[in-house]
Amino acid sequence: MASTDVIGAAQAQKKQGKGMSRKKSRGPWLERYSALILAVVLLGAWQVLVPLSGLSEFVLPTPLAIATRIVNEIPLLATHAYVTLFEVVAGFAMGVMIGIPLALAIFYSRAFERAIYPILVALQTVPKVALAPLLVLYLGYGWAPKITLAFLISFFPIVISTVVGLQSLDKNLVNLVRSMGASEWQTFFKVRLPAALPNIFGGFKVAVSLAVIGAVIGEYVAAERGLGYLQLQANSLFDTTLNFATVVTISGLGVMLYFIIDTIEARVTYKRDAAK
Amino acid sequence: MASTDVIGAAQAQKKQGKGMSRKKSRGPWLERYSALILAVVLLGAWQVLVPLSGLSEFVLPTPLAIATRIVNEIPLLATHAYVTLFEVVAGFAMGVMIGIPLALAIFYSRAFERAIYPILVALQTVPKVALAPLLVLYLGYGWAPKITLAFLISFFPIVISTVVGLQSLDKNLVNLVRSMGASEWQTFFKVRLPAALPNIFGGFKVAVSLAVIGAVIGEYVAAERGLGYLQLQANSLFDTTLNFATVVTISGLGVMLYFIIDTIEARVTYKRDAAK
Amino acid sequence: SHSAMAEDVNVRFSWKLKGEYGFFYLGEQKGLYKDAGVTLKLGEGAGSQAALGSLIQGQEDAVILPGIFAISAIQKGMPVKIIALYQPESPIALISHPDKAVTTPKDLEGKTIAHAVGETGTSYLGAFCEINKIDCSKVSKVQMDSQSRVPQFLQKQVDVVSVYKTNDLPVLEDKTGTKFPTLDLTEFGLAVPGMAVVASDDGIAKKGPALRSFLAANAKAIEMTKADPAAATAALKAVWQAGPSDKVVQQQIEATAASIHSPAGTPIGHIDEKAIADAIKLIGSVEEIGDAKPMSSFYTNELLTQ
Amino acid sequence: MSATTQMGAAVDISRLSKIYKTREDDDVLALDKIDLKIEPGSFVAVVGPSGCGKSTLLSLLAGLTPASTGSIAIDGDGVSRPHPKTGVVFQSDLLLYWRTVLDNILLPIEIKKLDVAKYRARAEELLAQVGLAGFGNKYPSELSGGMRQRVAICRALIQEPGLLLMDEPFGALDALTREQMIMDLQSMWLRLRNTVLFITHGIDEAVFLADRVLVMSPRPGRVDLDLKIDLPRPRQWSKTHEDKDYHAYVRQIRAIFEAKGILVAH
Amino acid sequence: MSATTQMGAAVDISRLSKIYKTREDDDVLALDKIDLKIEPGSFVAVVGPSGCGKSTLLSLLAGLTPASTGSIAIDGDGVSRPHPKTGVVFQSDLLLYWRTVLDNILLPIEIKKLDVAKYRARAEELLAQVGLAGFGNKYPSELSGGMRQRVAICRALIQEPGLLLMDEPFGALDALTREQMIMDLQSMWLRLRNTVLFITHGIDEAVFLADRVLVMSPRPGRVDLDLKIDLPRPRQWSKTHEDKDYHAYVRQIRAIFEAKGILVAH
Ligand SMILES: Nc1ncnc2c1ncn2[C@@H]1O[C@H](COP(=O)(O)OP(=O)(O)OP(=O)(O)O)[C@@H](O)[C@H]1O
Ligand SMILES: Nc1ncnc2c1ncn2[C@@H]1O[C@H](COP(=O)(O)OP(=O)(O)OP(=O)(O)O)[C@@H](O)[C@H]1O
Ligand SMILES: [Mg+2]
Ligand SMILES: [Mg+2]
Repeated sequence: MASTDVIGAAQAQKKQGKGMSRKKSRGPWLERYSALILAVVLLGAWQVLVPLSGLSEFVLPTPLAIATRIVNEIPLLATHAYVTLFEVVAGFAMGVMIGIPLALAIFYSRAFERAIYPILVALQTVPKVALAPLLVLYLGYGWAPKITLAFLISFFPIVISTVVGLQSLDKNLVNLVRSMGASEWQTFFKVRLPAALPNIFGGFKVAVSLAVIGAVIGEYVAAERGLGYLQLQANSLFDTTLNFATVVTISGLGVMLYFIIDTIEARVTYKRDAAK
Repeated sequence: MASTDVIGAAQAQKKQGKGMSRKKSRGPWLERYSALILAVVLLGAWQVLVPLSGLSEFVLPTPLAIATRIVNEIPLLATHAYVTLFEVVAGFAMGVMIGIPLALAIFYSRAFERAIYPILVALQTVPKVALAPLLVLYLGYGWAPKITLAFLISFFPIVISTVVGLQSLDKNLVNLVRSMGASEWQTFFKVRLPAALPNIFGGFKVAVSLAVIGAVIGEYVAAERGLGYLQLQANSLFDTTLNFATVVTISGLGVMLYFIIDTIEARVTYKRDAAK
Repeated sequence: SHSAMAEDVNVRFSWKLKGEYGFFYLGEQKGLYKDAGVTLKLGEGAGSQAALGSLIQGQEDAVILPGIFAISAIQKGMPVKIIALYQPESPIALISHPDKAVTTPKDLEGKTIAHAVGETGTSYLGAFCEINKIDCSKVSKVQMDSQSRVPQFLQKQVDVVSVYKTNDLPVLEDKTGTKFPTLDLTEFGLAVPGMAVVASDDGIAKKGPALRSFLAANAKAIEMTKADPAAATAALKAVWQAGPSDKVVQQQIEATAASIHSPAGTPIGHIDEKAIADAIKLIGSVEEIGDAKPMSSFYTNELLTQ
Repeated sequence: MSATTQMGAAVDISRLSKIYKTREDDDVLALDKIDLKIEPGSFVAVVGPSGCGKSTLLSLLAGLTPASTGSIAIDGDGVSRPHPKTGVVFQSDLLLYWRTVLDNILLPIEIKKLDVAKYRARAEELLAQVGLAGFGNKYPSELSGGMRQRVAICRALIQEPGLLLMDEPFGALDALTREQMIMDLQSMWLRLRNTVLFITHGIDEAVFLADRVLVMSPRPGRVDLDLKIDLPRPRQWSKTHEDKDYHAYVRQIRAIFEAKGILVAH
Repeated sequence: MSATTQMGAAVDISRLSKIYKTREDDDVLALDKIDLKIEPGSFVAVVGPSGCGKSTLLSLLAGLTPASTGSIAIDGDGVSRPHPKTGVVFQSDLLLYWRTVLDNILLPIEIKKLDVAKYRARAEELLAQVGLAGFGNKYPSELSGGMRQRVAICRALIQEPGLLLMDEPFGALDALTREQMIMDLQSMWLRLRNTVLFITHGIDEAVFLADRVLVMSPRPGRVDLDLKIDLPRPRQWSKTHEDKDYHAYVRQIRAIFEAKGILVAH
């Protein structure tokens, strides 16, 4: 390393990334636009390969065809997307509100853990479609069955990762706040929760994408609106392009929700810098 | 606390659980059998409530009817269960083998992380049923599409929790082994991996139950065997009892796999005792 | 020998095994396909969409699916053709509970009916109402997935559900021990093309002779099934592990046999141009399809042997 | 002695034992039937070889670990949970990495549900006193080892606890910062007259600060010597270190260690 | 001087600076243009007030943190990654909690891909030497603070490093265990003649052990005094502590601290 001006070198280092053991990144430009670049490359390949591979547009339309369709159908897609979005958010919120207390109960009581885990796993793996007639029977055809499915499929990862997060906490930190006379309630909010946040958010990220799946399945089962319903419609009309346009919208919804959670995470958690 | 004999008290403490701040458990008996007790209570309630609620057996059979049917159909269920089990295990194994390296790449490269996350989330939320015709087309009606679906749906939680696990590692521990001249490879195996194991196993637990869902969806779409296929068959014959017998078998498979993973985890990871 | 020059024909059903497919297995068991110079490979499917997809990608030579779906797909431009239509009318009936029996179209008014997206029985209810001069707005359709329809009906959440007389009804009556009041849609003028054999334009060009042999063997198998439903039952049951009782399977097979017919003087599977034209109209009554394609793009009778 | 209100807590330990269960089932007897009475407002130092049970004793007093047998009372209340009068400086700093230095110091205030705004100035004052003025908004990971330890001390002091338990609080400090801290601790104690249990590995530090030094024996921990330190207060750094009574106390304690064979002659 | 093979590494530091970026963008200049040459086989102690940059210097020498400007060479090789000859005792013990004590000590052996079985006996020996015989199968969480620190020392010593960097290694030890460890460290060094950089907060410890004591100034860290310690070897505990040269060195270093205003007079 040449001996240069201190400040200059410091700035150079700042630009370079954080640690020397980190692979030198090719500048922030690549970093910032990497998602875009990769997406463009993949879509390009798809656009070019579909005709070459002799795939009929009835099986797989080209991205351009899908994009055009999306643009043309924006009002239709938007109407249905709102419905699905609402279901996903409501189901996910239920997952959070029930999953976290459940995780706490599991964390605190071994008997409860033993009793409840098999049931949770069973619930998680039950083919949701099998529950459809029951759900429709008890919850009707409105929001309820879709929200329930979104909830049912999404709360398990929240439970698991919250439990893992709570368990990984250093016992000494709990003792610290206890020694200050903290109630268990305070211990939770001052130490356990902040320390478990990275795990909990990891669970949220998985959960929110599952909630999308759940809501869409719910719409297959009992809906007259929503992207899942639209997809079924398109399918039965052999409108593959609309089908894919819907699928892309559904995925887009998932990606959007993921990044909202990611953004919230960045705001509320303190990330220790992990040495790479 | 009365002043009693040291050893006696110590034994008493041992029986009582680990720390005083822990709620006194009602003995290990309840703990050990809590799952069983809860299951019996729930099934009992179900058995009693179904006739009372006026539910037709076409919507929800009683547990006894399902159990009887399972016993009678053991050979049939077993044949199909083997198929599903194989798909699940293969899909999950793929999820592990691809998910963990992917998590590593994400952990090490911010550009890669930015590029790949949206795609992973999109992949995760794409309604798998929409992919089915494509999968069938390219992968046929054999094992491949089901394993692929089990893989596709299960690898996301593995990626997320591995990344969270890797990120939560104390930087100083990495510096420690680096100072010993550890290669990045060794750093990974000696420190990163062991420290991230609780997270990774948390991811595995979510993943394995999703893999079951994936395989069953695959069987709905493209199968002539497997529990999902059997379920569809039962459904089209309005044989609700067989349908539920199959559903119970599917869940049982999920629960079994979950506990296998749980057992492996207990063997390979060192659990710090978390202060409750 | 035949087998030396036997040609593979891959056939995909649009759904899982059911009594309707019985004749294929009887034909296979009796060697009809082998004798016709065809090595038949039958496979279960998961919906018309997937089946048609693999057909146009050349993975299957023929698919067995409800003709109405094929017509809809062809109208959208899919390069396939119906090469045999075994059920000019899908054998669909609406069933109801005895206490709220629906046996004439008029009875439908004021009732609720289960409906699933893309389901044949109720999609064309509008047309049915029109034909029978009843007020469709008085029938309320309840949307649900196809798997839930019958349980919902049995739980009396809806008054009416549509079933296939060939497959669903025998099973249901056997299961519930009830004789449901039935409204046969075909009797009241609703002709929705049913079981059909569809091949791709490419496939017809390349594998015409094999398909012809296949259809010929089908015709024989159907005749044989009509003559001896019990044998067809046995043949189907041999591959259908999870199937219902022999009695029910035989009822399905008999009902199917009864539903297969063709206009006088034409071979089994003959496609009537009017049936296709009517079907296009039906489709047009529920969705915007634009101008109908020329009739020749929908079907061909060329592969049927007189 | 100053005449502030009597805020020091009384501690009464009787036949206190602690056995740690281990994974290998070779259980460890860390404390063996300890009897100890601490007068309110006294400053007690504990010295003893590494691993003798000092931190264990502290943890029991803090109500964080259950005793195996025997009992502890603080101001007459049996201890089975942390006593509200207690403040603890642990052997490792235990700063919450997601909180700034200031928020770490204010943690006990938050937990006691006191008015945080009111204590902010006091926290800044304490920080300045330990030489960390202006570090309030840093995160623990941006501090050196000794700086972290000082923050942990501030955190324990902000609530002016009636019973202050300190586990080697100056272990990571250089000789001179430590001197400063020792003097500051004495001033605080003279002002508050709270009860202090001060675990240290420095015999001189113990003698300099305490009214009473407890010398613990190697595992299983017992109190080998309970030595009253009779030196005038306030003690001054150079003056006390030149006092021959001071040196006599130090020698007396060393002698015990050496007798126990902890020290190998060189 | 003994005549073992020359295994000590030479260290050459020139114009070394380190600036820490902080979240608040008030960057910290922790080391300011340090120049330093360390002879192979010498024992150098570093003292300085808390937060002056001692650990930072160690981290740079260990190749764990990139320098902001300037360069470090070990045996002539520019350091940009950990040098294979280096062994480090960090300020906190950094034991891997999922490994037993023995496996923690053997970690560097595993990483250097040496025959672990062959070193097991050596590890046990080291453990016994630091007073932890029989603790090999315990987990770190079952040890006291001082015991953990001793394990960390064993871990650094097992590979007999050519350059041993120690950051306040005896900080958590009682006076007597520390005495023992100081003597053991001297013996080891006399036998190996490796290069040792020994950060400590004890001026007496520094003078007792080192050939050379570096006194660092408060932040930004600079070397204020580079003092050669000319006391005969092997040094004996009581004898050296009675030596007046020894006391002169200690006083000289203290004087610097006091002059810098670190110490407030009492
Ligand atoms: N959680 C534990 N499980 C098992 N043994 C333990 C545990 N904690 C401490 N010990 C043992 O109890 C004994 C006393 O430990 P303690 O931490 O009280 O020592 P200490 O006097 O504070 O030592 P130091 O000065 O080194 O901090 C030690 O032998 C230690 O090995
Ligand atoms: N990661 C970091 N980010 C920002 N500032 C840091 C960081 N690490 C250390 N510093 C600052 O650098 C200075 C030197 O820290 P260092 O740890 O080297 O001190 P030290 O001499 O080892 O002190 P001690 O004796 O207390 O351990 C301190 O002022 C500290 O606040
Ligand atoms: Mg201790
Ligand atoms: Mg330091």
